[in-house]
Amino acid sequence: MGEALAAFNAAHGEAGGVVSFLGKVRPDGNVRALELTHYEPLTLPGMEDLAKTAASRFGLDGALVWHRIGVMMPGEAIVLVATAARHRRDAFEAADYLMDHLKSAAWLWKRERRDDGWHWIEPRGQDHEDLARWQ
Amino acid sequence: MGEALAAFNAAHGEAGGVVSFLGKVRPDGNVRALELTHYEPLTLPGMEDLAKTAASRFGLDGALVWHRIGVMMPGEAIVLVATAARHRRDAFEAADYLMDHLKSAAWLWKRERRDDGWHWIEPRGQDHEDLARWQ
Amino acid sequence: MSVTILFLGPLADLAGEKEREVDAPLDWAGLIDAVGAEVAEQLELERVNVACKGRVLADKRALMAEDGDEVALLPPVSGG
Amino acid sequence: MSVTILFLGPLADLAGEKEREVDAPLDWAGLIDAVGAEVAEQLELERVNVACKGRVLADKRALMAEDGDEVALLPPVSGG
Repeated sequence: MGEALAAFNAAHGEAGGVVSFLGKVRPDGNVRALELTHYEPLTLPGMEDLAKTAASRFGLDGALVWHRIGVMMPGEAIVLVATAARHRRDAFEAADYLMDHLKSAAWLWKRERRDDGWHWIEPRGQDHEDLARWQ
Repeated sequence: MGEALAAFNAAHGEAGGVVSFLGKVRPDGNVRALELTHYEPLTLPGMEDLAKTAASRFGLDGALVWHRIGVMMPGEAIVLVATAARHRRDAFEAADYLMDHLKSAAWLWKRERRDDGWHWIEPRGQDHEDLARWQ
Repeated sequence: MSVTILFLGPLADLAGEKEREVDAPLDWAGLIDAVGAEVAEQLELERVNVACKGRVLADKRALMAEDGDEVALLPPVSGG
Repeated sequence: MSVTILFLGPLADLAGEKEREVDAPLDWAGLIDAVGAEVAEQLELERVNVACKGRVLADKRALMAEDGDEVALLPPVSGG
């Protein structure tokens, strides 16, 4: 994942700024593990569309959108986005936009295992508000 | 610099999100090189204060603030900031805050060499507006 | 002569399985009948989508799946 | 018995040098006299700061540098 980011940087030598976001499983309270499920015919094309939309909306030189599926332990990476743009404001906003959409508008389903078993996670009100900022 | 970011990630395994910004010399028009000057007794302590202020204001688990000085060629890295926080919004805002301050409120002086010689760069109106957002 | 119904995310828990084969063709009424009361109740909610052959239906009640088609039941998402 | 004046950023171009040794002690009037007309004009502007012994002066006109002190003239910054 460090390698993915390094390669992205190298590929966008012309960009003035590169922003990245790395999301990890938080070793929070009694969360023992996280599981992400996808539906392949929708999830990957949806992420590709999301990257294209962000690239066009923010005038990016490039975008990287990477999301793991399966079971992950605390401290492990879940998601990585990176954006390359001429100006830093565009790169920041695009990364923020990508994360807000991955969080509550991508075809992914998340559950976490606590001491008492698995629990499905739905986006919080805050996540919906974050998403609404871009509409 | 990739290593600095990897080390930062590793050091903040507990953080839910890590945001980074990498700024590079843009191979723009006829800019042949960039030179950054500092004044050591002020520049480094100022950057340390900036990082501490950001960490406290955004509740960060950690902040990395790195700035090169000297002459840099197009495509080379100038600046790297990284922020680790429990929630992604804090990490994004803190990285944005750090960059706005490095751009126009850190003890650094920038000039660029064009075909007709060296030109000192002052912050643009946009940079001052970016900075004013945090006040 | 069958249609595969996929239960995504929490719907798999409600259904007690991840997928089920049912006779083709399958329309909305047939789907509601096939999935059990708990999943059917979810399906009636606006926030649950249905995809057929890898495409999300604009109007899930217009479902018309044929032999070999995959029908995916899509509850609210959460990633990142 | 001297004070070092440092010209930072574009002020070094105006001064034609990066630093200059002048006699101690050095106050504001002495500084204005010592730096030449072009730098003096910049120093009068609000946006140019003065540091003495590595600390930015809240009131640059209250400068009072002694033997061995370093006085840095700080024009508007730009980084990143």
